[in-house]
Parts: sequence; structure tokens; C-alpha cells
Amino acid sequence: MLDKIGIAKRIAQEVKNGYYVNLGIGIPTLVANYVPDGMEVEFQSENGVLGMGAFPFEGEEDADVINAGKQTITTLPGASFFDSATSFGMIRGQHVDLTILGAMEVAENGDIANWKIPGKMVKGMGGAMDLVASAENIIVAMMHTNRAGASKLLRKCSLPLTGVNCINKVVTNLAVLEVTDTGFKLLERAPGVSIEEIKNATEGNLIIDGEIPEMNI
Amino acid sequence: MLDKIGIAKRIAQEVKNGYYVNLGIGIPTLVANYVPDGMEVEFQSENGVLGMGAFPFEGEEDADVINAGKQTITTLPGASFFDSATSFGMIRGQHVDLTILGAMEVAENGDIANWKIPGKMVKGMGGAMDLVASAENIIVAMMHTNRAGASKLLRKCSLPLTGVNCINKVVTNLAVLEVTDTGFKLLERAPGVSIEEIKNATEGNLIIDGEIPEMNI
Amino acid sequence: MINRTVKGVEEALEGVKSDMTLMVGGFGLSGIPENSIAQLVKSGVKNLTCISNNAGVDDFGLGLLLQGKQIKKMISSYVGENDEFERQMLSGELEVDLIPQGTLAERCRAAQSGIPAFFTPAGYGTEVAEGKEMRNFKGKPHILEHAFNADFAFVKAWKGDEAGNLIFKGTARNFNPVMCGAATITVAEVEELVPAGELDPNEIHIPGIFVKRIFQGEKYEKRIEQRTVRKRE
Amino acid sequence: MINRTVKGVEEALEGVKSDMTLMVGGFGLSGIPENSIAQLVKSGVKNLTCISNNAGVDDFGLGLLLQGKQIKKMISSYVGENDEFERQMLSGELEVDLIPQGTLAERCRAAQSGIPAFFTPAGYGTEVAEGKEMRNFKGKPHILEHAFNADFAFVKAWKGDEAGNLIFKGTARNFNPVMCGAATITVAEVEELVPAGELDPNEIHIPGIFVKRIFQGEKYEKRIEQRTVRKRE
Repeated sequence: MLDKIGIAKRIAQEVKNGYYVNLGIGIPTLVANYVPDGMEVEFQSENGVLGMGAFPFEGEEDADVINAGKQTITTLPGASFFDSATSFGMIRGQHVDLTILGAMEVAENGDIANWKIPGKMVKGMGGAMDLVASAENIIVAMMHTNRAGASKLLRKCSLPLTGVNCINKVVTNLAVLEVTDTGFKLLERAPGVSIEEIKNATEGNLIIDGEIPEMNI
Repeated sequence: MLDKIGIAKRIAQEVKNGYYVNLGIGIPTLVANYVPDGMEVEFQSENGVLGMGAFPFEGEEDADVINAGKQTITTLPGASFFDSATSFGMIRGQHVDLTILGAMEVAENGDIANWKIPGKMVKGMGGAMDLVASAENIIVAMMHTNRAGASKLLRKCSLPLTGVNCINKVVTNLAVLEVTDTGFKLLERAPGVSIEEIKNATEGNLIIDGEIPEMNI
Repeated sequence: MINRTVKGVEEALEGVKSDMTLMVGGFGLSGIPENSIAQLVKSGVKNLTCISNNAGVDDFGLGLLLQGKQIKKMISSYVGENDEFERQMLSGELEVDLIPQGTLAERCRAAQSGIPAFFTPAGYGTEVAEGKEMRNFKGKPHILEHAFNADFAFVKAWKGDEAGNLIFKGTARNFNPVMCGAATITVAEVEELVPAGELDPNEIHIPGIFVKRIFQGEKYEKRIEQRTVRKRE
Repeated sequence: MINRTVKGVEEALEGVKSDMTLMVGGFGLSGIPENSIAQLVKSGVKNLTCISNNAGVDDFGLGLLLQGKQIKKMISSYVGENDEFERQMLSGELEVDLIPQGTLAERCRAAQSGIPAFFTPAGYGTEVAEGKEMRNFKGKPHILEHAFNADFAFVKAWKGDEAGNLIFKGTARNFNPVMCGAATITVAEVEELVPAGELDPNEIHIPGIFVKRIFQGEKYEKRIEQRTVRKRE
């Protein structure tokens, strides 16, 4: 079974040379740490920066240079700053190659819910609705089940949707799954995790076709 | 009767303190020369500059700094450059206070035609259609009649329209006229020009109400 | 040059009244118009509708206006760092209209540039799309969104000049440029106000024509929400 | 950093074919991609549809492509300084779609930023509005306009870096920024190409993500159409 860092490491393998990547808050932010050195990649943050680097050294934090998670950041050579309309122009205009974000629920048809629990929690969708409606290559990073042990990979989302029919791939603590026309196709198992465990943790239709390899992290 | 410079001088009197002004090609461009010194005015050119100044000194022309008439220009302190979408954002968003442009025909209901003579001449509308559709304060600068002696202030435009119901005022070599709900209201006569002459040169409905003063230039 | 400077924050806020709709720049606490917000608190205006990506934190940014119950309605994309906000919202004291961040930005930009409405894919199939016109373009569903209407826009820039020209710094730029000229009156506060002619016309982010009033803020706290650092090796 | 540089104009134009739709930056002869245009002439591609505010003059800019009869259709706002253009248009050899300049700019910007369609008042009541959807907003009529579809965009900037970031100069900026990313492939030529890190991230007009290929132009004539000067006193 993977921890959050394991999920981030596995997703980092999905990042290809020449990709502009938008990273959501939480696990997705960690992905940047595991992209191989020397790979040509630029990270975009929707609050208005392309070419994000590591966190600043202590004492060098700048309130005017943050990411979408409101964390202080630095920029790399080749970086640029821009306004919010331009930032979402990049996103809506499909100039960003890969979007990685968290979710509360993903449905077998690619629907996603991640912004609201009616009556309980309403943080807002932030940029997530723009991202999922526009991007062509979206990976969800999340735990396979919620704290109560219930599956987050469902036949149908129960929470208010963020987007419909838009998720391509899900990487969880248990598995890598592709969202296909007929459901979640199991691609890889996390180290030490059995197909049975994945089956038990997946409410949505799970497609198991042939041998399912263990992830290589 | 006024010459082109006279028309420009008269229109300059319409420019008020604090106005952002867009000047069209031809006579309108001359208006900038006659705005009183010390008046707070900024000239916008739709190709992407606000705060235009005089023509450059010989030898200081810059191919990268021109106005919408493709003339080399200079900028004044406080000037800014911007792209074409932003420029028409200013225009469409009604941030420009006064628009001065030329015309082939103006109709008594405020329609204007200035971009095309079917089968003969098609230069294009440039920014004129955006300007007349958006601006709330538009003055036309033109000769009262065309080269053949026919009136350019008509009941109805005969040429393809640039905009409908949009012109507020017309300043010609013969007169200053306001476009009202019922037609062209004569406000001022050019020096030495009689009401009769203006009547004869105006095809559209001309409203003469009380004493018509001579312009003060 | 048209001089857009006003003496200070009091003059900058002249005409702000209860029941108005205000745009407020910033992302989180970065690039917020601190001095204008402080003056709004002081002025005691009430029943405000605020268009702002976030709602500040409990004791800073728009959170200060929430504390004083000066806000009737928030139009935002993300409001997740504010307990008082959540309390007022869940109790029904505060109306909240949550909209996608890109739509929020584009509706400001539309107001700025005279575009009354535009189509965007964001929110299709979600409750955001309810009651809105839908249309397919190239086989993909989009929804029609409208330009905002606001009375005042409060923005914060790094440098500005007397003509109202603005230059922003880093990601403190965010929503500030798109709100300039998107309301009837735009008030810009800047860290440094310089005479016209000192800023390079080529480096200006927002031309002064979009800014009605400009002043230099008295002081800036520039609070950091998530101070994240790495150790020196 | 993602390196967007190509070796030169030949590599920059790889994949340009006859019958394609090209966006070409510039206003008059100011800010036009001179080197890309020269290579288009050399390549001999034909039946092009060109989206460009103007059509050059007889012997420069897009006028060179008109001379070689490489253009099938022009989409422009103003084409008034070109005899060969007028000849081809009046004879019916050349299709011409004239559209308001602000609509031209906004249709590029819409393509760049994933907005399929928007409403604008420009052209209402004129032949430009014929066959288009109309709608009133606040009692004022508007028409629906659509984002452009283009295969290549050719733009020219002043400075650029390896990451494709661009800075424009003066009014040579014009349509160039709004065409970046508005076509499948955007080719930027610059007067000066510098390593990544040399441009201030705060001063970049167009982030490299909107630019697919960048190269330093071999030479720039930068012809002036209307040399207007005043005498020194």
C-alpha cells in the first residue's frame, strides 16, 4: 500500500518531457519533487505563475510569490507571472498538458466531485471546474477509500459534481486505474496489494483484464 | 467656410479636461494640435498606445512606435503600450470619453457610412465599427459635401453602414450640427457661411431653431 | 497626462455606500488592497456584495469585513480558510455564490472590456450550470456566462504613476489587473507612487485609463498564509 | 524549463502546407514577422487563408504573398494600402472577409483562451452582422462572434528567451500577443533571443506556453509606412 509520497512518486512517472503541468493542492503538489532531474517540465499554478521551483530558503519567503495553495514558492529560469484571466486562458485554451488533482469521489464514467459536502463543508471549487472541463489529460490523486473505509471509486458520484466525464486516470494508495467507457480498468497494483483488496475497495465497475503487474516505484 | 485645419480647431473645443480621446485618420488626427496647452487629455490610438505626443524629430522615427494611421509618433510621460485586444477592451468597455472620426455619409438618425463603396473602393472598417458601436460620445469631422458637390448629411445613408444611430455631432467646413431625434440641429455656422448655404448643402432634415451663431475659432 | 491621484484612502473611497457591489483584488492574502479594506471597515458601510476570489482569513483581508457583518453576499471561487465565513454561511446570515475561478476572472475581464457574455466549458454538468444557457461548440458543451456589474473595484499594485498606470509584482498580480475598469469606479492602491514618465510605457501591466483613483498605501503588512520553506543544506 | 527554440526559419515553418489557415501578427508593417513571411514566399505554399489585420503593401509584408498569388482568402480589418490586393479582390481572384478590428483581436484572444464565442456590439446593423445571432444586453444589441481556427500563427517580438517567453516593443506589440496560442502551432521570431532566466518574469508579455517554436530572425528591415516628423526648432 502506498502513502501520499508513494502516490506522488507513481504519478511523477506520468509526467513526460515537454509537459506543462498544473498541480492541485495536497498530494498533487508533492509530485513536483519526484520528476526526474533534467526532464523538461514546467509547473503552472493557476494564481498566475508558470515555471515554479522549490520552496524558498528560510528568510527568503516573499508574500508576493505564492502558489494556488497559498504556499510561498520560488521560480526557475524561464518563469513568468501573469494575471488570472491569462492563467485560465492557458487552462481553458488547453495549453496545459497535464492536470493532477485530488478528489472526494470519482465515478466509473469519469465524473469527479471534490468541492462541496452539502450542509457540512463548502470550500468552493477554486479552479477545479475550469481545469476538469478544459484539460484533456487529467489524473486524480487520492486515497482509494475515505476515512470511514468507504470506496471513493464509485458507480455514480453522490456529492455535487465538479465535472462530468473528464477523468482519464486515477492513482490511489492501492492501484493505478484507467477510466474507460465501461469502467475502471485496473492497470497496476500497489506493492503488496492483492487484486482482491482492490476489488473490495472499489464500488464502481472494476475491469480486470489479464495479469495485473505491481507498480514499479 | 473652414478648411481642414479650421474643422480640427473647432472640434478641439469639444475636448474637455480629463478626456481620453480616440482620433481617427485624416482631419481627426489634426485635432491633437489644437487642444489648449495644460489641458489634461490623453490620446489613444487603437493599434496600442495611450498618451500619444507629437511627431518625432527628424532622425528619431521609430518603426515600432506608430499610430493607427501608420504615422511615426512619440509618447508623452504617462504613456503606455498594450495589445490590440486590450486596446479594443478600452474602446468596447467605454473607457474612452470621446471618439472623433471621418465619414463619407452621416444620416439624420445618426447612422454613419465610412468604409466601403461597393464595386469601387473597399479599404475596410479598421476599428471604426468597434468605435461607433461602443462609444457614447462621437463627433464626425468631414466636409459638408463630396467632391461632386452632393450632400454628405443625408436622410438615409446610401453606402454600406459602419454603425447605426450612433453619431452625436458633426463638424463640417460649413457648420456644427447636433444629431437629434428629429434630425440635424444646426448649432453654429462657419465664419461667413449663411444659413441658406448650409440648407442647400444638407439633404437630411435640418432643424434651425432661433438665432444660429457663427463659430468662435 | 490625466492625473488620477487622490490624496489618500479617504478620498479614494468617496462615494462608497451600503448595498453596493464591490470587486476586491487578491488571491488569498496576496495582492489584497489592505488600505482600502481597512478604510471600508472604518467607514462602516453595510450590506455589501463582494466579488473576490477568496474571503480572507478570520482576522485579515475581507475577513475583517465579515467580522463586522458588513458583507451580505460573497461571490468567490474558494472560501476555505475562514471559520467566521463558514459560520455565517451555514447559519444563513451570509449569501454565497461560488463560481469557477476561471469564470470569475473572465467575467471581470468581460466587464472591463465591454463583452456582455461569453461561453465557457467550466461548470457544465454541475450545479454551476443550473438555469444557464447551454450550447455545444465542436461537440463540447459550454455554458453562457455574463460580465459582472460592480460599483467599485479595489485593487492593489506594486508600483503606479500619477496617470494611474500600474505594475504588479509576482503572483500578487492575480485578479487585480482584470478588475481594473470592470467597475464604475476603480480605486488602485500602490506600494510606490511615482511621477508620470518614470515607468517604462512598455512595462505597464494596466494603463491608467482603467483606473479612476490612485494613491500610495500608508503601510503594507503583506501577511503570508502558508509559510513554506526548505532548509539550507 | 521547456526549450522552445528551433534552429532557424526553415525548422520554424516545418509542417506549413498549402490550403492552411495562418495568423500573421503586425499592424501595417509594424511588428510583422518578416523572416517567416520571407520563408513562406520561398516555400511556395499556396491557397492560404491569412488572418491578419492588414495585407501589407505591394512589395512588403503579406503583399509579397499576394504578388505570388499564394493567398486564397484574407481575413482583415483594413486593406487600404495595397494596389495588387485591390486588383485581385475586384477581379474576384482573392476572397476577402473584412471584420471589425476589435472583433478580429477578440476572436484571436478567444481562440487563445478557449472561449468559443462571445457577444460584441461591433458591427450591429451593418453587413458584418448579416446571418449572425443577435441579442440585447442592457437594451443594446450585440452580435455573437466565434473564436478563429488556425493552423499556424506567426508572430514577431522584440526579445524572447529559450522558454518561448516574449516581450514586445512599442506599438509593434499590436496583434502579436493575442495570436500566440491561438493557432495549433505558434511560431515566434524575435530580434534578440536570450537564455532562459535573462528576462524578468514580471516583465514578460506572453508566457512561453503560448509559443511552440521560437527563433531569432536573421535580419529586420522594419520598414516605415508613413514617415512623419517635425522640424527641430
